Amino acid sequence: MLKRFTTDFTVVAAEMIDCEYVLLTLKHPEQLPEINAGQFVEVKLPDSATSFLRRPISIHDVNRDNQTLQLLIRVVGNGTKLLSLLTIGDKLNLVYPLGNGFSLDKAGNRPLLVGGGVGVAPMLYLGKRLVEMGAQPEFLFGARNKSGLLRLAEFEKIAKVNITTEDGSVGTKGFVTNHSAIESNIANYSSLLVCGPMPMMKAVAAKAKAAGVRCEVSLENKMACGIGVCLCCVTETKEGHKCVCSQGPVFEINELKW
Amino acid sequence: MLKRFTTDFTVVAAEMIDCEYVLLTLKHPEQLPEINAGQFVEVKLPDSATSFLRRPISIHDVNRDNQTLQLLIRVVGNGTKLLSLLTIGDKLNLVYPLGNGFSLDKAGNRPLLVGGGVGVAPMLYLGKRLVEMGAQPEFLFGARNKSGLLRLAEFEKIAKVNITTEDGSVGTKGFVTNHSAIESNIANYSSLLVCGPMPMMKAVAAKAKAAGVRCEVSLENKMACGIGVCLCCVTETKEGHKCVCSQGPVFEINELKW
Amino acid sequence: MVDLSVNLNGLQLKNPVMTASGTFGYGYEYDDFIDVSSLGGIIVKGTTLAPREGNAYPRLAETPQGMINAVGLQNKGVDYFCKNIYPKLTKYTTNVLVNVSGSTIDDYVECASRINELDAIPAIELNISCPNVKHGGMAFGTNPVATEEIVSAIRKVYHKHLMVKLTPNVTSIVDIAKAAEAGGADSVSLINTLLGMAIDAERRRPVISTITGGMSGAAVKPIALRMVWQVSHAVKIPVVGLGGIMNATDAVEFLIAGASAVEVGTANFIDPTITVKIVDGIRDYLERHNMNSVSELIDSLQTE
Amino acid sequence: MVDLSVNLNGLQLKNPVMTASGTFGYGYEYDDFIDVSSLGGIIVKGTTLAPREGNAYPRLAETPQGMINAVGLQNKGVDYFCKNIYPKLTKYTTNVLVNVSGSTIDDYVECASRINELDAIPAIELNISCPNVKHGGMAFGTNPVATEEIVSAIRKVYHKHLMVKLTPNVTSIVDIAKAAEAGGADSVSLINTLLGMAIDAERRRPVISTITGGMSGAAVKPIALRMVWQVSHAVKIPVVGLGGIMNATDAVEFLIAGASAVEVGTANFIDPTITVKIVDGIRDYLERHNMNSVSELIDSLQTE
Repeated sequence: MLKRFTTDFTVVAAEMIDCEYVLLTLKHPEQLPEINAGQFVEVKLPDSATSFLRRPISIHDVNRDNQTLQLLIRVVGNGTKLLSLLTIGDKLNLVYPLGNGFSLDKAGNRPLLVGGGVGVAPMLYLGKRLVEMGAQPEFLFGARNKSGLLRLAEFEKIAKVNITTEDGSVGTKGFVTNHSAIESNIANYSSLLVCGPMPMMKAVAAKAKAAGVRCEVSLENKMACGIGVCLCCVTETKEGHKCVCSQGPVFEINELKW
Repeated sequence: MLKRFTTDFTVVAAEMIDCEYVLLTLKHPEQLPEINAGQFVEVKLPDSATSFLRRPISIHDVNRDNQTLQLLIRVVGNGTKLLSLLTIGDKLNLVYPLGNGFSLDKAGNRPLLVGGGVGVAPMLYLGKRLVEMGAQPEFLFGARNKSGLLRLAEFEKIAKVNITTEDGSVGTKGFVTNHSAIESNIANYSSLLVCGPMPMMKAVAAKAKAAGVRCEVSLENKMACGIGVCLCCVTETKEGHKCVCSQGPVFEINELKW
Repeated sequence: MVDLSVNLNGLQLKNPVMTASGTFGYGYEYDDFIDVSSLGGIIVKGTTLAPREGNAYPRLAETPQGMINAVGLQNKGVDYFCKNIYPKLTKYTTNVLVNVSGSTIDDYVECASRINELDAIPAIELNISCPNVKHGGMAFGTNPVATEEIVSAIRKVYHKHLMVKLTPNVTSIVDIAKAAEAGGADSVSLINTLLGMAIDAERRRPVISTITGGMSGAAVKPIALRMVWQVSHAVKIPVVGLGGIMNATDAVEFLIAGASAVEVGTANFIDPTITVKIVDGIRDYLERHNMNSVSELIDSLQTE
Repeated sequence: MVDLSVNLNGLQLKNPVMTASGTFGYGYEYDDFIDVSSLGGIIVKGTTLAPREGNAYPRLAETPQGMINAVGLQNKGVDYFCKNIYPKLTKYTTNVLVNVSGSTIDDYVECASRINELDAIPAIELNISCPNVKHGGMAFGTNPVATEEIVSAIRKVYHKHLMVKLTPNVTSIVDIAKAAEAGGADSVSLINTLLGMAIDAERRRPVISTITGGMSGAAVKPIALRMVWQVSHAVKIPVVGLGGIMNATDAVEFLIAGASAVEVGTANFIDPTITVKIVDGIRDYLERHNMNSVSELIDSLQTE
């Protein structure tokens, strides 16, 4: 497991997207430590009466030259609301990098990176790492509608992006499982690396199982510590309860009771 | 008793003084209601994990033409620290005007307004009101040193300001009770209106009693509601416990068990 | 238009929002801020047979999202209340309840029977849970036998709605609630304050004169909610929930947990208009969830 | 140089700061962040005779300045602990205590006697206060007779320092503490979590799978402080204080109230380095107040 740190980062960019998401760019005071794709951070929230615990946020991108990492956050509650109010120059304390991330070594030569909604967040750094390793990844993103497709330009710089939207405003109409990439060509992929809403991940996992394609999913359970001590974020596995924070968030689907 | 309100004011000026005090100028959305000199406000603090209750702050000045009132605050704890971080444009909810204030009708023609430290705060609006009524007030302010003398220029526009400092850097060396105004000329004043640290107020009250001069003091007890319902801010009077918030903060010294 | 009214075992409330004793004075302190009569009811401050000066200052400590108080039932006594305060309360067109407290059963009984004579007071809240008095108060409320004994004694002399206010400082609040029910209570209200303490570390002294005091505010809500859920499923009489209700969502949670009505306490100190906002917020919730009446919300917790 | 060491009835601590069971894993989870051996001691997570899967997800609710958990003693059992975890703990040059829990007295006794054989474990914390298990746990800790019975039973088989962890969900924690003392406890630690509940108002469902759970965090500090003050003045054995300690000032308050040492729990989730900051903060306090040793601070509350 990679060494973890607790560090005060500085907000160097904070961009609201569609009033529903915020993209934070955070600068490390020195060199960034090693970070795996699919790992997450625990963010210390700004002082507030209504928020007490840290918030787990997956790592969207890492830029070693600028000593920055990016977080793509959906504003859903008190905590994420506070994060959306951060401005350039603010300090933000992170405990990171947490969890195990995706298994790059097992992803194979042609992995399909499947993201739903804000679940696309970890796919940017993941895609870059896979390309660095010489793989030819492809993206498959699902969203409610056009405006739910996040950071498309960035993703397209890395690899082909397949799209489905529930209202059909872009790409294939329906869910990611309705896309030909999964419906007909799933066997052409070396593995599926998935992050998104639970029903979507379960549907993709079922298709992967049926096709005998390796599949990893990134879970998002409510957690306190982020380092495997509070045991609040457990998920049921064939070996009993496991912590999503320290033994996940990424699990190979055959570990799970799906 | 004057009608009380709960209103969102807007910060139109926030000036730090000596890193220890903050002067807030707050604008009312419409016309200010009637406010008595010596009354206070209960300030709703900005959202914070460490502060729960409102903070009682005496009214420093009132400007009806600008629809503004001013608060002169000493930064001592979490709550006042949060107030010192307010910036122009911020909203601040006040419950006001609270308490009974000084008895202008009983102050007489030549009242001495005695303030210690940040206790000078209510004296500005009080001095202005007395002058409007045709009285010739005089100020007597005590501080640890020169920099502890607050808003001097403003006070000097209204009336003569007598000064004592503990280190002798300005005015008479010592406490306000060492100043000739009290030591020798106390009988020349029609009344003493006092606000400051408890030992200082008690010392002044003793002199006033001895000289048979009417004396009112403004108390500052820890309180929650500010409107006389929580009964936390009581002080002992000859008629039993009274609420500093609703039956004070100003008391004629013979009411008190001093 | 949704129906906010609640029938609290015979006591008719126009809506489920009342005010907690000791946080709302006698109501008229809030006339400048809200229409007091628009609330479901107000519970005026703790009244005892004899006048009480209460505890020495300081009586207050701020805590993380809460506060500790040690007022100690300061009040001018029931005679003064009947003569000088009661006449000012008859103007209100909502339920005005009196919180009755004391040190001995005889005190309680005498005080309650005096209130019984006041036509415009439809109910009392029997306070056997005050943590800030040396004698009586919480002593009755921490023992089921003593609870049933004092409630029965009051029941004999008090013939209107008898609400009993319970302390959370017990091993089983369900046992105390059942004892109150057995003693003849028409309803129970919970929770009173939790016994807490604050220390000034720099001075190494207690913050309040009595060393310990009663803790209230947002911090205690999870404990209050748990107790309301436990008690409302253990007794037949209605439960009035209180403890850390700061907004409409909190109030809705108590109703969902099984409370038939709520009391808003400490929140009045932070926003003197919060009670009417909570009434509006409950109405908004019912409309948003397509419910016709607050009764659909009460005890609606789904636990599979 | 101030002396931070504490002799806890024979158990020597280099400083009064320990970690609360269930919030610090087995210590090594924090090796990346702090020098675990620099603490006064660590109390590793609740261990039972047989492996336990714990409660279903979700197990967590955030509350005003606190949290509710319902883990339910998930652990791999004492055999696994002795074989696979204990060897990793011997590297620490500070006290490593094991929190022992169970459902029946026999379970507790068997588990404790197994821990008794581990040379590098100088003490156990007997957990008779877990609110999140159906059987045992809090059931023992809410009854003085049951408390003395189980402590005596453990005392017979456990020959090192026996610390008993008490629940705050009782009418008189002093009675429970005295029972633990009578049963042969060398020290008591308090408080465990307060039984609380959280509701998702929009879904009208409990937030956690077990409906109720254990509340901890800053919100509970005033209650914990009160109980530590009460118990430390009622028993002769030392008291270890915990409950909402978020910083050094909080820790100092517990020592002033009468605790001989403290445990830091939930705060570890918010700052994994908080324990060492608290040790430093206590040292700073002692120096600022011209105290030579922490013993001068313990039980130094001035109440006139």
